[in-house]
Amino acid sequence: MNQIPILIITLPLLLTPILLLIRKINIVYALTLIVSFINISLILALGAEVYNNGSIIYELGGWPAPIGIRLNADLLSCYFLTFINVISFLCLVSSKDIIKHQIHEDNIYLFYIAWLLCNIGFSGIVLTDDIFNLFVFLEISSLSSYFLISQANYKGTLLAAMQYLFIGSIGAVFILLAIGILYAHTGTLNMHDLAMKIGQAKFSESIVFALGLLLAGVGIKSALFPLHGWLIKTYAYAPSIVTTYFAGTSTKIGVYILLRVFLDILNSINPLEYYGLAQFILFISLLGVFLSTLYAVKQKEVKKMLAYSSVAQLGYIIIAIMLLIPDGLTASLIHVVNHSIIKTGLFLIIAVIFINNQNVIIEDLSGLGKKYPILMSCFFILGLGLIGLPITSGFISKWYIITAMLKSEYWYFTFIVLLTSFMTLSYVWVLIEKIYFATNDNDDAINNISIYQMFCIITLTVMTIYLGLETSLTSGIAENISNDFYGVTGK
Amino acid sequence: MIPHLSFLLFSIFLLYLIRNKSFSGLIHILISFISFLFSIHILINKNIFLYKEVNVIEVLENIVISFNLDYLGLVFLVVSNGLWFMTSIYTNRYLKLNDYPRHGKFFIFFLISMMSTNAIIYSANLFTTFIFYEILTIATYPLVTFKSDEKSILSGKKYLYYLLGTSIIFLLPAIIITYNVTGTLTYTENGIFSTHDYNLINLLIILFLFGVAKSAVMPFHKWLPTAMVAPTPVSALLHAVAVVKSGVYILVKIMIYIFGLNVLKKTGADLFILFASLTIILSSIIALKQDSIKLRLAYSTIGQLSYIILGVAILAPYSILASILHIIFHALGKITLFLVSGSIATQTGIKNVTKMDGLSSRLPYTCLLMSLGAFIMVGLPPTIGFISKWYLVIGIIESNQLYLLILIIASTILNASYYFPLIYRSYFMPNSINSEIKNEEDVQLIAPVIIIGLISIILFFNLDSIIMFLEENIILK
Amino acid sequence: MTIALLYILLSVLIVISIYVIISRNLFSVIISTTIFSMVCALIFLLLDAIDVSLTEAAVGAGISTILFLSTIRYVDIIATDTKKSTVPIVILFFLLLISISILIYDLPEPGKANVVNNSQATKYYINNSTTEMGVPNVVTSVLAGYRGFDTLGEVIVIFIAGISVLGILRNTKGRT
Amino acid sequence: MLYVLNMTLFLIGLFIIVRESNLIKKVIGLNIFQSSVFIFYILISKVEGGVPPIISADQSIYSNPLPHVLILTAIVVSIATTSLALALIIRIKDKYGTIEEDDIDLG
Amino acid sequence: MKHHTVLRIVTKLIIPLILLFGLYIQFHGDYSAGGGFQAGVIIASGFILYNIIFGLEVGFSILSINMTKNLMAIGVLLYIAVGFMGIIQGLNFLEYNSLLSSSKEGQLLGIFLVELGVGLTVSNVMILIFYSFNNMGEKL
Repeated sequence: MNQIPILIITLPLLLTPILLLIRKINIVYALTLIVSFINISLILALGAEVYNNGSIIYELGGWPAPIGIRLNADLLSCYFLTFINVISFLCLVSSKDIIKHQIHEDNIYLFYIAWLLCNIGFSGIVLTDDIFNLFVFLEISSLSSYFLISQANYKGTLLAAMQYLFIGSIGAVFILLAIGILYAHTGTLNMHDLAMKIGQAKFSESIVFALGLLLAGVGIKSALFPLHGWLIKTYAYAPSIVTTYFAGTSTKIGVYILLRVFLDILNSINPLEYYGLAQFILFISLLGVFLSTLYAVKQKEVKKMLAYSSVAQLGYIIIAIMLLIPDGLTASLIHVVNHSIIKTGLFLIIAVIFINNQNVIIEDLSGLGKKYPILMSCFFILGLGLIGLPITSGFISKWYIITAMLKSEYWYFTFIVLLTSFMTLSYVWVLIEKIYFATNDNDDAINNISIYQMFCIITLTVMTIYLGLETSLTSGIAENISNDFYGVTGK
Repeated sequence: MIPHLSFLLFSIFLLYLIRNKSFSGLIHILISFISFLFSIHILINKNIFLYKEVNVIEVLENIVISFNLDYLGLVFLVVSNGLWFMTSIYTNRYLKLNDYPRHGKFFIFFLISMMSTNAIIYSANLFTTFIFYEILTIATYPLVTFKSDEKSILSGKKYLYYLLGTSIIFLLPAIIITYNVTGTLTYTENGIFSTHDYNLINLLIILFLFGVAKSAVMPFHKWLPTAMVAPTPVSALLHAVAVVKSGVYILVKIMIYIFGLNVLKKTGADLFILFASLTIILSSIIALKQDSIKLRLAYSTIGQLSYIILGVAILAPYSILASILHIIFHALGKITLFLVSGSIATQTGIKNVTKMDGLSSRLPYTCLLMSLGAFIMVGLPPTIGFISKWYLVIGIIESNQLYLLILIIASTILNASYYFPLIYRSYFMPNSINSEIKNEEDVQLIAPVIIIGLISIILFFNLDSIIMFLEENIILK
Repeated sequence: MTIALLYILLSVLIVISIYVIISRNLFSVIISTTIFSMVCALIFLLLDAIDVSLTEAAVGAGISTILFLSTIRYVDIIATDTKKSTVPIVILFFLLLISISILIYDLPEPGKANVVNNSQATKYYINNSTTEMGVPNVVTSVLAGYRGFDTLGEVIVIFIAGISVLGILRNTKGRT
Repeated sequence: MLYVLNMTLFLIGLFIIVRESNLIKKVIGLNIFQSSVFIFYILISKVEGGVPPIISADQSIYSNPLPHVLILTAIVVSIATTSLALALIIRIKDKYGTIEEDDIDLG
Repeated sequence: MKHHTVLRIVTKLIIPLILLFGLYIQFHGDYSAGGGFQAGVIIASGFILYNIIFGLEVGFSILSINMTKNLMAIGVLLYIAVGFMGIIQGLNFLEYNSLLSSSKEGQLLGIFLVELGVGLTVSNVMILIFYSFNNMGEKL
């Protein structure tokens, strides 16, 4: 039996207690890197396998579906696994010099353990086929992320971690109760089984209640407007490398759960069409996109600006999903990856330059164009990607999103989306102008960017351009996935 | 075609490697000259090069970055590259005289913008055009903000917001709608639209007209005057030839090869005509009030561009011929005027019309050229400007939309009334600045302008060949 | 009988939680939480969940009380009243309660949830636990056997809790 | 009807988290919140006339063991969350000098 | 509280019983209520009681912080190792059948080991948390 799916979870898991026994920073760092690299190669192998021979089922303890827990690696899982782990690896590579400044040295090995566990949580969520197991992994990732966030030494850090803990736990409990109700109606926890039984079970109001709870919980996890408050604080006050990591991954996990639960498990009762739920969410997130872009334009702190832009971009993703057509799903999947790469790159650049700044205001960017020419050209390109100009991956996702919206004939909404992307231009350009034209009065010494960090940033930039020109990796797979979801026979 | 582009691409890196003040200008001249040779080469054996589509990369399903050259493109190609060569000589000298810093950077971005202009000319479908349209915008931004003082940064921002904003909000959806309706974006004879859905076509017309803001059709024209803070060569080549002309060029191609004349004939291109005529009149009226020479020229550019659009929108063979001719002629005339104004500013520091009194005594050749350019703009015989206007009138009569004649006449009068003050003051007004009568011309500055002027005069006297060429290759097709 | 007792106990829980709302003295709040846990344990016992009840007793009444008490050593014992306006929230929650009560009305009565309790998995566990595993306590066999992966996750969670508390509380004095 | 009481508990817990300013009381609210869900699970696991799911010869009807297992896991999660939250509270007191959320200003 | 004689005596009497009860819960979990988690908590609370009465220093002398870290790591390792045994023997993760000759024995052993790992981890984590809460990390 193919052991790869379980290895992806258990290999890092096996490492974590060993790291706790070792406690030597350098060894811990090296081992972490090695294992996450092995993980990436495993995931690529799995992806190739799944792409060619269809999804892989792995029964834990050899117990069949409803009795035991099993993993199910399908195309969607591999799609998310790949970019999440790649981003985690890149962040880990460039993390060493940064966290030396931001985290107490005795905590560094704990930090890496928690990082690994958080990533394990993500992988587990994506891979598992058991809805309660999904909750467990959700908690694993959440708890470790509370710890990761709390490790910075900024003014608002502890409060941010605390509030994230409360809101996150509320979301988790919502999901837990929803699972309970679904279980009460179907008597099973396995996703496939549930998907089948929920169709046979007679419609009842409590299922609607469960849907509401699920929506709230997932909305919290994926910072769905207006539940995005935690995201801003978290991104602003977490250790900058953690911000970089979460910007690419954590909210995307929320999106994954949304897709998995609403479009896959509950598909047979197509929940999003109760009382025009989809249109409602669409409208709300459109409002969210508009407002958060507005906030981003008004922001003076760079991290918060990027955080608000993340909320807006997630809004695009949700909008595209809620169109409930295959093109919309394709668009959202493409944008998930592209936005992760772009946003990670931007945050990473900020992180490596401002290693020990409390909060980075726009003025701090003055005159960086001369100090770090290469970094800043990367920043420029990624910024263009965020705006969505041609030959960057952002353009591709925008193309797909607008196509989908036009196909479902939301003319005015399309116009608003275009307007917001123009506003994106305006706030990105404020940064660009600062970088290239403003002269910095305080010429503090250039902190040397290590070759590894350089490598990571350049990799992300190159990815952005590559995915803007050669889209078979993103759109090709995304189209397959959405065709599977909507049962369209492959084109 | 591909060698040409790749040569330009390579030379960008070359320039990047040698950011040396002294001879980067010379290298730039050389590059432009070679590029000019390329275009001439393509012109000479056009049978080999034309209509050979080259696919570079397939980005989305049957959306390909691909290049392909047609006669219309060929004309514009030769014109822009030739003028680029001339301007590069001028530029090199100009930067030295006004001792701007960072020559290397300037030439790099200048080169990038010219490359993307060429790419726009070569591009075989709307998608490719769009990509290089955006690149052109971004590449010209550093040139507009080249002085990097408050004013230039502010106007640079305005420039960017206008061009990128319109392209994001109007052009992109227009392209996507086109793609969704027709399933292709390739420029094809007689257009790609089979539908005659009146609303759809008109919506698209509006979107394209506003989306291609580089063609400076009102109300999205304000970027052009603000872009005048850039050094004169930039205003001359980019904002009188390369950028704005590529905007117009794109619109023309959209009208002919995307909508197709037949579709437009059925649904009518009235919207084009409407906005174009409005722009013509309004811009001339605004130009009257401008005192700064460059601004006056800029507004005149806006008006002239709309002539070209109008010419095509009339949809009569001769009017289309007129607009193609006007692409060439206006380029020649306007670049002359800009370069002249630049050299005036350089040598005497005069930037305003009211200070031009008695300039002819100081800069005789310059003023001669200036009056030549003005004549072309107004369209008086014996200058080529007259020819294009002539054919435009023929086209109007031919498509009996006679009310447009009034427009033409009115605008001609307006043009005259804001161009003649330049000539009048410089020749017949007493010299306010009591400087001794002597010739302060700078040879390197004035030589390329003289050449351009000569070319325009020569052109006037053997037009037949060109018109024949255009007629048999474009109009009668 | 059981049902009636359940009603009483749940009402007791509600009373305790209302007391938690109004009381400002953290110590008494914490002690009342301990009682809360004990009552929960009792409910679980009534509903045949002996393992859960044992756990709730050990955790809720034991460890978490200890943790709370060791925490309030560091903080002021009296909680100041919140500045947030209460009435609108209360009204909102009443509306929520009403709507939820309407929604969940069709859930199966306790003891009659046949869909769940005759489900394939449950039957399998009860029939095969002894034969396959030789473990009479089905909860244990499911916990460590059939759904061992969940338990692994549970261990990881507690592991995270350990390292997190360690890392968060490490030399508090040093970092301000 | 039991479920209604249960949901009342649920909402009271939520209410405490939302409204309270004192962090420790928030944590206690969180505990109540979670406990209500635990009770829900156990409620649906009860089988009429059943006994605790420990197999013995003279018994045939057992309550459903699966929710018990799930709730064991959930209780572990809740205690983990609680301890983490309390640790954070100690640090917050140490850093901001108060554990009243309203009084903490990041100025 | 070192000077409360009564407390000391009673504690000395109680703690062995608590630990014994914990062990019973641990190892008798297969046949009656209880299992690794509950046992871990109970043992931990016994030890914590000891600490409360006799002071942390004594506690540290018995079970140092590093020791607790190691033990909790070992507990997790034990669990994962049992899981990997299945993979090594060509079966699935967490498959106990072939731990011993007969599959039933294997399952029993697997469950026993797993519960042991859980108990070890939980008890040590609880003790570690108690330590951390009560000496504000001077010695952590």
